Amino acid sequence: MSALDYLSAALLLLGFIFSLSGAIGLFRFPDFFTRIHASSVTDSSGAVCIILGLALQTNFDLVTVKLLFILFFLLLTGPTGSHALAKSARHGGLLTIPECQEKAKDGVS
Amino acid sequence: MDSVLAASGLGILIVMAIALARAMVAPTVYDRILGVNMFGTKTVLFIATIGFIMGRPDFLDIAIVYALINFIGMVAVLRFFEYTSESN
Amino acid sequence: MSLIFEHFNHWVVVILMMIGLYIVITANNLVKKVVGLNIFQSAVFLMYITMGKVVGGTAPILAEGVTQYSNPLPHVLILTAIVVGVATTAVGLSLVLRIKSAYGTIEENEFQNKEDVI
Amino acid sequence: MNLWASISQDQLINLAIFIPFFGAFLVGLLGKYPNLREAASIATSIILFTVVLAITDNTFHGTLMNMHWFDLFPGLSVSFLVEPLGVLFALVASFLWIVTTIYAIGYMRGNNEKNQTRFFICFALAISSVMAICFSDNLLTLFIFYEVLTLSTYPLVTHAGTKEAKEGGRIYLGILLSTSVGFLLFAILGTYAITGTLDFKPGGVFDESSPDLMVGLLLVLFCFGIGKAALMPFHRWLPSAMVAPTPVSALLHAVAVVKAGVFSILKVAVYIFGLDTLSDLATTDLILYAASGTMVIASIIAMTKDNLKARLAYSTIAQLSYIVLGAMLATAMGVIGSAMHIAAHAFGKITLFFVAGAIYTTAHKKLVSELDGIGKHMPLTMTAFTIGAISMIGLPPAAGFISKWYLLLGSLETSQWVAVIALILSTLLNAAYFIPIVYAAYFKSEPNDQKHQSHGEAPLMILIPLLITAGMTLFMFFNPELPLALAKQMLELSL
Amino acid sequence: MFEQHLAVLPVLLPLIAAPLVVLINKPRAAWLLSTLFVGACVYISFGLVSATMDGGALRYALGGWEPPWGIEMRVDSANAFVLLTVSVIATLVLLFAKESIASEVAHKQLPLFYSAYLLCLAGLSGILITGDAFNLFVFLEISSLATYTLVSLAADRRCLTAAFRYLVMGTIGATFILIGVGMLYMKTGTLNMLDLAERIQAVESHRTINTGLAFIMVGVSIKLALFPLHMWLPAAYSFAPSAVTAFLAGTATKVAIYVMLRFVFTIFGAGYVFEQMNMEIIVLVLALAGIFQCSFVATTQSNIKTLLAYSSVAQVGYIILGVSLVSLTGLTASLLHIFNHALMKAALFMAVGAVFYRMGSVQIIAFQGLGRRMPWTMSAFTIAGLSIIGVPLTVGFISKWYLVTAALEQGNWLVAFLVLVASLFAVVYIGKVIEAAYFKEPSEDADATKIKEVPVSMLIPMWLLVLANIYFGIDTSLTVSAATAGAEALLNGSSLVGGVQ
Amino acid sequence: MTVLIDLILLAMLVITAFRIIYIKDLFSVVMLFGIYSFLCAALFVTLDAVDVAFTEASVGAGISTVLMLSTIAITGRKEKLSLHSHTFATLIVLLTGGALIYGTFDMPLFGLADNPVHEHVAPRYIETSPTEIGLPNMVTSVLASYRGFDTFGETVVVFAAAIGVFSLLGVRGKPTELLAQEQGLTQHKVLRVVAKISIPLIILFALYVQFHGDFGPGGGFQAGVIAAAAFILYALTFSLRKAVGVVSPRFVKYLAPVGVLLYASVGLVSMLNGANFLDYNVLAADPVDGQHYGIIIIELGVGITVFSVMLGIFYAFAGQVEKANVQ
Amino acid sequence: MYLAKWTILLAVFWLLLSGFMQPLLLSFGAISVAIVLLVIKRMDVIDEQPRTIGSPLAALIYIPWLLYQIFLSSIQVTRLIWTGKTKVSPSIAKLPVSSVPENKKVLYANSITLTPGTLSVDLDEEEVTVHALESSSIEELEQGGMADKIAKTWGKKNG
Repeated sequence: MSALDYLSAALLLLGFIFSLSGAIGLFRFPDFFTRIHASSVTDSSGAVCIILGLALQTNFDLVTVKLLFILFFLLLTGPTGSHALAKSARHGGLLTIPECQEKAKDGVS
Repeated sequence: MDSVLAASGLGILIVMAIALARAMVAPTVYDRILGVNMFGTKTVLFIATIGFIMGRPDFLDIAIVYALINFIGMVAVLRFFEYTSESN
Repeated sequence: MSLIFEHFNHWVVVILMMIGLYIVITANNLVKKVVGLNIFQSAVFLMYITMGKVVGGTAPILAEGVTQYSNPLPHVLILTAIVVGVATTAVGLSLVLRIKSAYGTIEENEFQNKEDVI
Repeated sequence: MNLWASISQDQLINLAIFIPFFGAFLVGLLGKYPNLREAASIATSIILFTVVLAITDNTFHGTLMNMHWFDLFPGLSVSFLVEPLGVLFALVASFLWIVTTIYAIGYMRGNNEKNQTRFFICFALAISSVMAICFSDNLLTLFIFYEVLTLSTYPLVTHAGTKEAKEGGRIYLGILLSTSVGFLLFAILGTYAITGTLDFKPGGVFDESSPDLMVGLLLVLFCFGIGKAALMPFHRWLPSAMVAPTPVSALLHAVAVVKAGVFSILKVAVYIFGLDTLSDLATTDLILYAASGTMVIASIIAMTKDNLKARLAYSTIAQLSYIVLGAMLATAMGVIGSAMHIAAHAFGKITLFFVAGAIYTTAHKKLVSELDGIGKHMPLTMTAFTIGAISMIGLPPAAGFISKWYLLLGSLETSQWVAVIALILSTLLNAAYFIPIVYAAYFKSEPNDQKHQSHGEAPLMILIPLLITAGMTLFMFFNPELPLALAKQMLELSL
Repeated sequence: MFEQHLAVLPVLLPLIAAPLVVLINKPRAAWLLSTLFVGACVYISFGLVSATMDGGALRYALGGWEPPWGIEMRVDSANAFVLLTVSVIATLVLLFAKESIASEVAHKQLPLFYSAYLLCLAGLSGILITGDAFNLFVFLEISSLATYTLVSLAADRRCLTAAFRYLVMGTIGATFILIGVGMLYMKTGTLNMLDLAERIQAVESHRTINTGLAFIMVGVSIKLALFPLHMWLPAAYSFAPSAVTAFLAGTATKVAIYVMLRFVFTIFGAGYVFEQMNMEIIVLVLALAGIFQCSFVATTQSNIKTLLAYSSVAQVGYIILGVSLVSLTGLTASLLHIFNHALMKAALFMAVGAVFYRMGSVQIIAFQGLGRRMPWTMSAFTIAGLSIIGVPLTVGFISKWYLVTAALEQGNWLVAFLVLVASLFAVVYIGKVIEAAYFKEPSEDADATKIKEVPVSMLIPMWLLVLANIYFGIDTSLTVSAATAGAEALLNGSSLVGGVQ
Repeated sequence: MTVLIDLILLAMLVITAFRIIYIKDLFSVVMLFGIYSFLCAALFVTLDAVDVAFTEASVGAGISTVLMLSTIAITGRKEKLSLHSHTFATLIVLLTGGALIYGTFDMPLFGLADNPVHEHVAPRYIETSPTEIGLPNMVTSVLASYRGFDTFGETVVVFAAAIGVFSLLGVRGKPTELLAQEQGLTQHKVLRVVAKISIPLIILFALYVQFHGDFGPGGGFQAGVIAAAAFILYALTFSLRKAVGVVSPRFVKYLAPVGVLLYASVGLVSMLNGANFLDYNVLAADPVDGQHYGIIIIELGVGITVFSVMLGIFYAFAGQVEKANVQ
Repeated sequence: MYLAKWTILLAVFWLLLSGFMQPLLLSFGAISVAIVLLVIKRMDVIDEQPRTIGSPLAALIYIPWLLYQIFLSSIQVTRLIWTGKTKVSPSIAKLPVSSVPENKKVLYANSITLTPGTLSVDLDEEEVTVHALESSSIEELEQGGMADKIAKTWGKKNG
């Protein structure tokens, strides 16, 4: 294993940790909007780490380019998707926690 | 190094499984979509990794397709979800 | 024990076929029936692809230093079969849409009742 | 007859079949002009009769005419061969067609029936198929035209179009088709499977190698399969068909349908089984008993019927069984009696039906109980009726006596006591249901409430035919040579 | 040049015509083009029948790759015969469809209709002549997809549910066939039918092959509407446009039966299927049960198309019965009945279509009094109906004769008897219609002035079929010899080896 | 290790399928079906079937899912309670399953190189196709040349589906007939910008797949689907009205048969040159060149047909959705 | 200019994907690029989307910074995930986007999503709605660090 390999392994591990955290976050966070944070943010960083990790395994040729293109595309679409989903959810009537609390207060008063 | 790649492949699989679980059991539909989306992204990574595990990394085109389709699927879900309501 | 591993793929295929068939038969909703059909079909795809695999082989695209390739023929067959599947799905779903506009429902028992009325 | 001499003899068969066929065509074309249409009908029937006479002449001179149409299956053809029994039937049928046509014209016009064109077309088609049946050379041909006959007479039975008529038509078609397809065709195929041939062969086609059990079974299938012979329990169609107009009844009972049935049985008995095989079979007796039973039971039922046509219909069922019985006796006497009876019964029964139709047309009466004193108004008609009744009972001086005589002789010869008893019993029963009608017609006084007003005899078109047939009944008693000669010629062939 | 490609043209012509029709997009021109191409198919089929009559087979390697590496088309006397049936019926129905379909399908959709029709025909021809087990599946799907489309084009909304059910059943059937073919491939490593036949002998008793056989049989049975799997057929036939029903009734199930014959006799071998697996008993019982049950149900129907559809299922039973007898005569009877039943059923459905054209209904009440108003149509119905019953001098009698003879040959008197008895049901259900047509007065609400005979362009194909019913009922030499040759080809496989391109 | 991955994927597949039985919310069913397709595709990759995975991902998870989604947008989300006899279904399913399990016992073991499948026909493809046809991708060689007729049939199947959908739903879509105002997703500014950037890249990628099917996974079919997916994305984010303005349904309708005819014409040309249908050897002086030209053209035919049919089908479905929405 | 940029981008993309330098494939590439350009042109006529792809040089500066932000954000979220939900105090706020160039609003919104603890849930002409895991993140945003960065990188209010 060369130094690049070690670096690559580290990146892969990190990517795995981020990804796993995101997935766990899907279950652990209290409401939809917080869960979207978990998913979106860790998804992106997981993708970055893993793809960079893989890129280090290549001979730095077309394969690397393709990997980077995947990364580019994921970074482009990931947040876009999350944003669109959040927007839809808001339009669909889903409330965030602060809004819920306010509403509850309104109901009381 | 092969074992590292394989391990990370397995790791991604585990994440996929968790996302799958979210997609199957979710409090709201949006959570479900979230799970599906995450599953899709992870599959892209998984496919990319598999190419390296099997020693044929020139199949990354498939991963690209996955990413494209995952995005379009996500958009389609949101688009058509507007029209459907629970009561319908 | 080795038998189980050697046939594991086949058995999963069988289970998937059973699930698909079960959905097709029991589903009352036509869209779900179509989903069931798709699951059923893709199980068959899996069966073909499984038989084409050679352990230790690799995808049948020429590469230097590779001697053992998996069998390309099942892949070709299944490519065709997938296309057939999506064609069937498209026609089936457009039928579903027409049924919805003609009957107002796509639940099998409901439009069956309406058919009796005529 | 010289006219036909110029034509190849074999072509006569085609002529006999196609003349009525084209007659039907002509009738259809002339449908809009009733007079022309009926002239065509009569002309066709007369031409046909002369053709049949020519065939008869040839047959007496020992010429075997045959005609091959086409191979339906490899080795199985639709083909024709003239043999004496067929000639006899053809003669009777073609002669009676003339008479019936004349009668039908009178009857149909007298009763203002609808769809007369269809009627005459189907009538002609039926005759055409009867001719084909007469001359058929093998079972396949026979079966084909047997079915054609059924189908072409179905519209006649249903002619009236009423609910009752349709019901009758359904039963008619139902029983005839189901027996023919279920049993007859099965028997034919069975025969083919066993012997490999379907040709009518003097002396029969079965030999020692044929399994007795199967052959016996086949006999049963044939006899019941030929539903037109109205062997009980497949007789229901005959009374049901009574809803049809009288000329149709005449056609069914005398000219074509039932005769085609018994003719077929006779032909199968003589040319498929052969008298020798037949006498060895266990099932022959079975059929004999069935025929005997049918004779007696049908006669008893006839007694209970007040509707004149229904009574005649049951009488027909009984009389048909005479012929079947004769065939099942499997002796020369029996077969001659049967052949003779085909002719005798034809003339006798057609007279009776004509009379029933005449009464209906003139006096609008259908029931036996209404006929009191009618003899005074329609003396000629009732005389004809009496002659017909005598023939049915089997008394001299009517043709029925001769055939019954042969049958009785045949039964005695083979010591078939059941048959003897049945013959005697049915004779008595026949007398018991015909004599009272004659008696009432002449000697009872008319009921006061409904006098037969001013009506006299039926129109000439109706009267003349029935007088002719009555005359023929008497004539045949005194001159039975022709039918007897034909019957004997047939036996000589097969021995 | 032309002879060289004879074996592939019956598929190619409609396949090329179908996209052309869409491009043209003018109903009349589309019809003309379709008719020309389909007519050419008839011509070619005649050529194929005469070329294979002597027992040889035409082989055509697509792409020039010799089998088993490439796909081959193979025409022997068995499939040439069925092919002829299919193309003749297709042509006649197309003639009939010009008026009939124009009244049932929206004007704008007519080119699409003709295209689907051509695709269906191409699929059916492809199934018939291909020599490759997987290629068969592809063409099966082409024809199925086109059929679903055709069925769903009618105006009655029930055609949609019928088409959907058909789609579900058809897809399951096709997938079952795919599973079966997969299992065969798994054990032999080849897809070419002849090659399969050869290599399957070595692995004959393996459980995988048994299962493959079972799945193929069930799949094909769905497609050909064998008794307990027939439920899709009556609905599909009842609600499809008239011309479509006439076409399908004449061809689709026939082709499926051919597929069964091909698999049983050519690939698996009769010995394996019938002696080792004893399939014939199952098939025999199912065929008989189907004949009786469906004939009976037919008698209770008041919708004449449904009635005839059930009758079709029963007739399929007769054909399968012939197969289950496993003899030359039995197979001949089956092949004969494939042809004969196509003639009569197509004629019947055309007549019903003609009635629908005028009356807008196919309920029995619409038929009342039609004998006088539409004499040509109703007499065509009558004659074709007599043929279904099996009256002599029609083709129905011929096939029944052979079927019963085959049963008797085997000493199977009971079966022979049952076959004959079952045909009595036909008397009932056909008689019902004829009685209504000729002996009942028209129903009150029918507008008598509007009801007249249909256009000649509809009568001509109908009567051509009716005359064929009579002609082939009298002169059987052509059909019987062709069917016998086909049966021989299936049974002894002599045509399987050798042959020229 | 790959075996383990294989097992996990299979297990996930079964669980997903199993879950679909019990979910009554069709929206979720369809999403799970999308996942199912993704899993299948992933499995295909591990089983070396890269071309198939390519197709399954774009078709199963892409087109099929989109079509299903648009269907339930009209027909409603909830599956009502089923009244069917489950015992009957269970019986049939168990019977089928039993038969299949019985069949598996004599099946060749998984993945052995000396299984019959790999011994008879396949070796020729693997050993001689690179020299005979001259392409590294054996799947493309077999698909387009050895079994070119199958692929022709496949193209026709796609075309047949188009005929079916067009005649059932109509080729709707003069822009005037469609919804005038934009709503829903079309207001998502972010989405529109991102889509607008990615669509050209997606189309170019599709064309790349079209022309590089000979060398790597992909080919006409996949390319057609991906290109159609790009326009579908446009329609989803910018409204159907605008998409129809870019590529009109009439154009699509006439393009579909052109692809089929293009394919057929290659065969006809080889017939004119005296060879059998689809024999590419005669298309050029050198057989290998001939093969290459033939394959490129037929792949193009496939691509054109698939692209236009998939887009046409989507137009038909989306048009229905708009129609339902207007009412 | 705009289409020329696209042409170059597409051509580069093709070459990177393909990697083959044979004349046949290159000509295919040319055809493909032409087709795509045609499509872009047609689409631009139909929709009135701002037509820009920006300068690649600026992106090179921006992307590493963005990656760094993503990294920070991930650490934060990961920490929150593993330490439990009690610490989560989600809040929502609307931020003005007037300071951001018109054609970079989308970039801004996406960057917000990618950066620590915040998520853009809505974007219109005037303002962006931001949802945050911790209210402190919002305050950070309000100070306008990111908006400035974008403005600085690409220059103000021009494309």
